[in-house]
Amino acid sequence: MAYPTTFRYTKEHEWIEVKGDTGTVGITDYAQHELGDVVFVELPKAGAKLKAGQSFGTVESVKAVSEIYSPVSGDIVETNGALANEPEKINQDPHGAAWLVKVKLSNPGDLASLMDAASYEAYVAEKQKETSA
Amino acid sequence: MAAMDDKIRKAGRHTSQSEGLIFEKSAPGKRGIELPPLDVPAVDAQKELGAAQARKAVEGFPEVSEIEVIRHFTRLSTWNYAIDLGMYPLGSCTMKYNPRVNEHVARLEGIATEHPFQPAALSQGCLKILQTLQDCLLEITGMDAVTLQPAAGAQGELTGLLLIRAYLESQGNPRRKVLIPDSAHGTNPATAVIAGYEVENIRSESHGQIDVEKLRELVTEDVAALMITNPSTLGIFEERIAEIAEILHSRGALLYMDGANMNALAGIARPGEFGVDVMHLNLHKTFSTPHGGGGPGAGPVAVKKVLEPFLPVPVLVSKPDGSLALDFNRAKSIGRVRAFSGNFGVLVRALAYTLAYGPGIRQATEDAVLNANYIRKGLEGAFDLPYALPSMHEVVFSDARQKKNGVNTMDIAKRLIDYGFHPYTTAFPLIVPGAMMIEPTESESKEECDLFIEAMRAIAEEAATTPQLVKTAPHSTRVGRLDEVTAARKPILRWKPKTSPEAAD
Amino acid sequence: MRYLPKSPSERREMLEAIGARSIEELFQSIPERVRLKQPLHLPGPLSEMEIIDYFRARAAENSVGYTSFLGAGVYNHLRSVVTDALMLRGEFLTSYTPYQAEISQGTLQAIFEFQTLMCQLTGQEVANASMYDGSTALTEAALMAERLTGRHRVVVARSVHPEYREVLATYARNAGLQIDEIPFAESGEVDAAAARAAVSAETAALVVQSPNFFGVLEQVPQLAEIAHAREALLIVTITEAVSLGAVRPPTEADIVAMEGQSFGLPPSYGGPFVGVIATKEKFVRQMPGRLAGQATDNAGRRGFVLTLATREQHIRREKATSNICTNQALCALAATIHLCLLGKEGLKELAAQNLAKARFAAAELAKIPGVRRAFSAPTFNEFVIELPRSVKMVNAELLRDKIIGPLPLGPFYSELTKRGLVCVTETTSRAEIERFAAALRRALEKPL
Amino acid sequence: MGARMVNFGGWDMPVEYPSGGIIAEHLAVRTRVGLFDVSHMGDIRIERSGTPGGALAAVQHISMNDAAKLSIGQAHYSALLYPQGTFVDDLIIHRLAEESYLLVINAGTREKDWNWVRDNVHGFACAARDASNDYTQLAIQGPRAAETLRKLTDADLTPIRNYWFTTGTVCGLRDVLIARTGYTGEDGFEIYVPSDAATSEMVWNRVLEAGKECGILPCGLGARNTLRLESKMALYGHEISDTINVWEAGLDRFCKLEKGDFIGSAALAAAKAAGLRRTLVGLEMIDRGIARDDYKVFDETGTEVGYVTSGSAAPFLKKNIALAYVPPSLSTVSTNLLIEIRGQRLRAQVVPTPFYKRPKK
Repeated sequence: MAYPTTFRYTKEHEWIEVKGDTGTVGITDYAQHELGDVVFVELPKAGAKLKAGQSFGTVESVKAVSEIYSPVSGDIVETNGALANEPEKINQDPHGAAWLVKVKLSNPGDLASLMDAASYEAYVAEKQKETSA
Repeated sequence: MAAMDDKIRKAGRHTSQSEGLIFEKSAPGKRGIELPPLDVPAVDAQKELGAAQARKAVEGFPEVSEIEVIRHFTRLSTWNYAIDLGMYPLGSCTMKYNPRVNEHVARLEGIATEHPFQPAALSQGCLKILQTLQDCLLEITGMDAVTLQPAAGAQGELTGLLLIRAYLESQGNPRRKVLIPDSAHGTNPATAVIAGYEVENIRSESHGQIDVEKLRELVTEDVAALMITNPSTLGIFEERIAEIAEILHSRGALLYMDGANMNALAGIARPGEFGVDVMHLNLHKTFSTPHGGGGPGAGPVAVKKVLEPFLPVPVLVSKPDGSLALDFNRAKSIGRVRAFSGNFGVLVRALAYTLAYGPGIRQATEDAVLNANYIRKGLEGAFDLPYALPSMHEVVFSDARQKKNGVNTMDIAKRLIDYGFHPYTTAFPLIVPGAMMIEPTESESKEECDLFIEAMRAIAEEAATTPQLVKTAPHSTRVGRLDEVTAARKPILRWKPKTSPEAAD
Repeated sequence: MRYLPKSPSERREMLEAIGARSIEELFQSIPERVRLKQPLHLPGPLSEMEIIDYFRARAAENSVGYTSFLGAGVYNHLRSVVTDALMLRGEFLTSYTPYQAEISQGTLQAIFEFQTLMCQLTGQEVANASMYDGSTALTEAALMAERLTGRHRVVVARSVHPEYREVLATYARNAGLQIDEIPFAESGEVDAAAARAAVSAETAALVVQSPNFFGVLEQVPQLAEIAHAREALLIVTITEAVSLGAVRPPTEADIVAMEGQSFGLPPSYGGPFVGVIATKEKFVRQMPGRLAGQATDNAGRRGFVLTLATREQHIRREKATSNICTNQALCALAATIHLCLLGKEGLKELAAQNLAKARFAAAELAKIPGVRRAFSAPTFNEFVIELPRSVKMVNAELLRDKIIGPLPLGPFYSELTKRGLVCVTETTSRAEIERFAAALRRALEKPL
Repeated sequence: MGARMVNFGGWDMPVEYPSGGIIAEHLAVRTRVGLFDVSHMGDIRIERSGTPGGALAAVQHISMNDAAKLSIGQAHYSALLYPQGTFVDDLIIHRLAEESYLLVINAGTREKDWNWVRDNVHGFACAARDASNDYTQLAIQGPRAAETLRKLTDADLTPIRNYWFTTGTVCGLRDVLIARTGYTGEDGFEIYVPSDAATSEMVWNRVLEAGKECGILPCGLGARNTLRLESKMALYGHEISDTINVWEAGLDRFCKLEKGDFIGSAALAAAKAAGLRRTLVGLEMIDRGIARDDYKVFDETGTEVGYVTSGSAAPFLKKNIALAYVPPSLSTVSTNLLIEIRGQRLRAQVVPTPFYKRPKK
């Protein structure tokens, strides 16, 4: 799956797409692939405060749990309720329908430290080498 | 390849009768127990308890006869694999023979029937059993004091860390961190956190041993203890264990040992003599008490003298008159980790086991190590051995070779089922990708070990020639691989009756 | 040695195959100086007969031949030989935790049935595959409430089993959980006013026991209202599970933490027992302990698996909901078999008999001059009596008549000296009750 | 040549030669060297015509192994499949040049295969033709095959690895294709010489001549069959057919789903998910008796569970062996089974396969 160029990416495999002062956050195709079949997603309620680099929820597969780290600081304005009943969406459409939260950025500067699509793809390629080695 | 005689080999097939849920057999008016007639005047619950408190009926409870209950659970039982059926080589679980006499004595009138609150004068038998077991465990571990209260290994771990915390507090500083090797059991980090400590992982060096130089750097004033398993989960003895203890002690930290692998040491070496300060034992492993499909267990904790004042209450004491009693007033105690006197029934079984061997327990250890090394030899060449150091009671292979054909450790484990064996432990320890952790225990005959080796080699062959056959295993069981994903996404955790229990009240 | 299936020659053959000259060679990785030089000083080896004799001798030093009126969290109830016969099947007794579902369907289905029975019994929506015992179940329930609410205080009734509270305290100390205790009223019930005052916006849960340590039934709906008013959870713990055959289940509770020993498990000097946590479906992912769930295989057949395993220590490691590893599967199996035997009617009759016998006993004892019921609220099969003198002294007298008397409450509650907790179950005969009453009367007539 | 002939796929083929007989021929190949006239095998050429990559695309589409992995001068075992994942035929694919492939197919299915290939490469930028009549194929098989052939060719045989080939002068004939392939489980070569009777007979005799001191024997179909059976090599109409799929036949490792869609791939992916219904196992008779094609197989309880695909006495192993389809639940090594042989149920046991493995040098 291609990594949208309009997104920014974290080393922990989250993506964020910013429109105006609001960002939509999800996990990358690589992340969902590593996790396998996702069975449960735990997200904070709207209104919760996020801090860049801090865990704000978990994604569970049958045999693994993984923390979700916030790419930016800000307040959650909306969470994706659909995932409660259809966690499998994360496997099917990680960069689209399976977005996790929408955040109102408190410090747009956070974005500077994130990777663009090209460098993230390179980063992932590295990772895959390690695991296959 | 096996000699072409028609010798009966291990059953490949697990045939069994079908059986629904007990609730699906229920019909009004049937029952499996009858009570003697009431010999006092009956009372009206509605009146005695008040309409608000009285319950009309327990809806959704089965109504079945005695023979139906017998058949139901007997049929269910035939769907289980068990030590009684064959080798159960689960690494780090020590699935050894569970002697039947242990079950018998635990059920004796006067043993099973005793109440924890009955007067000490009427409990001398129970207390002597506890005392004798304590003495045996101390002799085997070389420690100074022990509590039998923890209900299982994991609770023993917690008790041990709480003791360490209490001791360090009494020294003025509980400290912040507990060091845990990357090869440790999952319970270790979980326990450390519940005991209020931060976990810092310490990597193993290339041979699978603790990196002593790294340890030297990591042990600071902040470190409360190092939690190790010895022999490690790789089945390898920490050769520099004394040095490791030395480093910790020199910085005021303690050495905690997870006794999960004591089956490799009993009668051979005593943790108390290689620097361990606190350790727990799993009586359901080394001391043969039955796993029973997942418990009950017992996790006694043995300590050095300095930690004794902090042991959970009550502790066993002997009175001037020579009688035994429980002492509840211990100022420094960490308190209770469980109500009453621990899993007494399990302790009884463990003592029966120890008495059966006496000093001969060394022979059991020798046979366990002999079996592990025999199997290691038999499988070398067929499977990849990631750590070459000598094995003790268990050996860890990896699926590296079979991976090339897309066959992983879980597939091989499942295929073992078709060969009439329980799988080994898969994917643990975490530091071995695709781990195959094999612990035969002393309870396996040479013939059973040979059959196991033969089966594993046959599977290695299949993995190379017909991987699909291995990847879709098991083929011989009642049910095939179950859809765990759907089970987790849309959990069904109970049977539901037509009317909910609430409706009945 | 009879447990070891090897002949000396087989041992030699195996050593040769390995290429080792001696068994010692296999232990060479253990530094010489820590290797034991002399054999261990252990009693034994004993033959099977000697082992049985040893434990018979110990049994004889216990309370055989005495009639006991002790309860307080450990109860003497009828047990069917059928339960033992089934529990002793090797396929149940000697199998491991059912991680390999294909060859563990027996244990898994039994657990699923256990979970169902516990839900029906407690009026909750989900129940786990069991915990160590009631005291650890209560503790885990409190920690679960802490996780669910993000609050760090629990309000605990003093009428909760004292040893359960001790266990909770031990765990709470390091979990950053603060415990506020609230008193009991004249009636023996929780002091509702005190509860209302104690439960605050920082309270994770209100913890009560019903029937409580004094045998008194709590008014669960009212207590739930008090807890929920502050968005705290209500945890109800139950030590006498048979009560649920006669007493309305605590459906309003958010978490039920129960001891299941009353269902087919012997007192066994305090264990092993079987703890239960039952709760609402919406809380299941914060519930500790194993869970069996229904699943289907590739051929569409019904089967069962351990599910939601990601909550457990072997996956989450330091992030686990609990460090619990074993459950008490075999004890849970015993309880399941026992409840299947009893069935709907049997459980109801069992509870009714307990109630009737306890009432009869209470009435008989009340006839004795100086003896009175301590609390006024309704009770199940346990009740507190107040005596004109120390319960300990009276009990010493009763022992002469081979009777183990009421549990003295003084050691647990300084204000409750001269009070004793009496327990009467279906196993206590009318004759024994009358013998107890007569003996107590004589004991009290004795001049000090 | 005075051999005993049978009709095989429209060809008169020698079963055995008077000089030897099946057992002697079989042992010659296992221990020395044997010569097979396999001119009946079919040959199909697929070459690029038009846009580059056309030939490869066509081969990828019609065969299950990954031809993209083939270097020039390399060959591999593969199969042609029906859309339902069952076999049209198995074959060996040689990559002769950048865009030129030689497919060697069975005699018995020659016409069917050719028609099927022709129809299915239709639409690809390639030209396919039936080249069967261009060649006579001779197989020189056995530990001393190289030694024998070396005397007749200028080509350096040593660097040719298993399933690789070269071209060189053989018996004075230029540009002869020399492939280190075979159907016996032994080291050996298959050479492709012009098909006119005179030439092939000349080569045949020269090889026999050259092989004399190696103890060469001319070998017939009989030995060819027992040799391939000992090495668990599939034969169309027995282990593989239009009703047996790749997983059942245990040919997983020659089937590369990951290479992308090809005829049968979708069905095979589905079959993978559905799980195995039957699997091919090796059997060794415990009781005295020889299992033959289509004999019924029973489990110990007497239930019919499968059938034999090939069976014979194994001259080299000196055992009676067979291949059979049984449910996976009965596939574990040392499982006891019963085979009905002329009304009698005789005991056999599952053994690891291949029955015979060439000793590693």
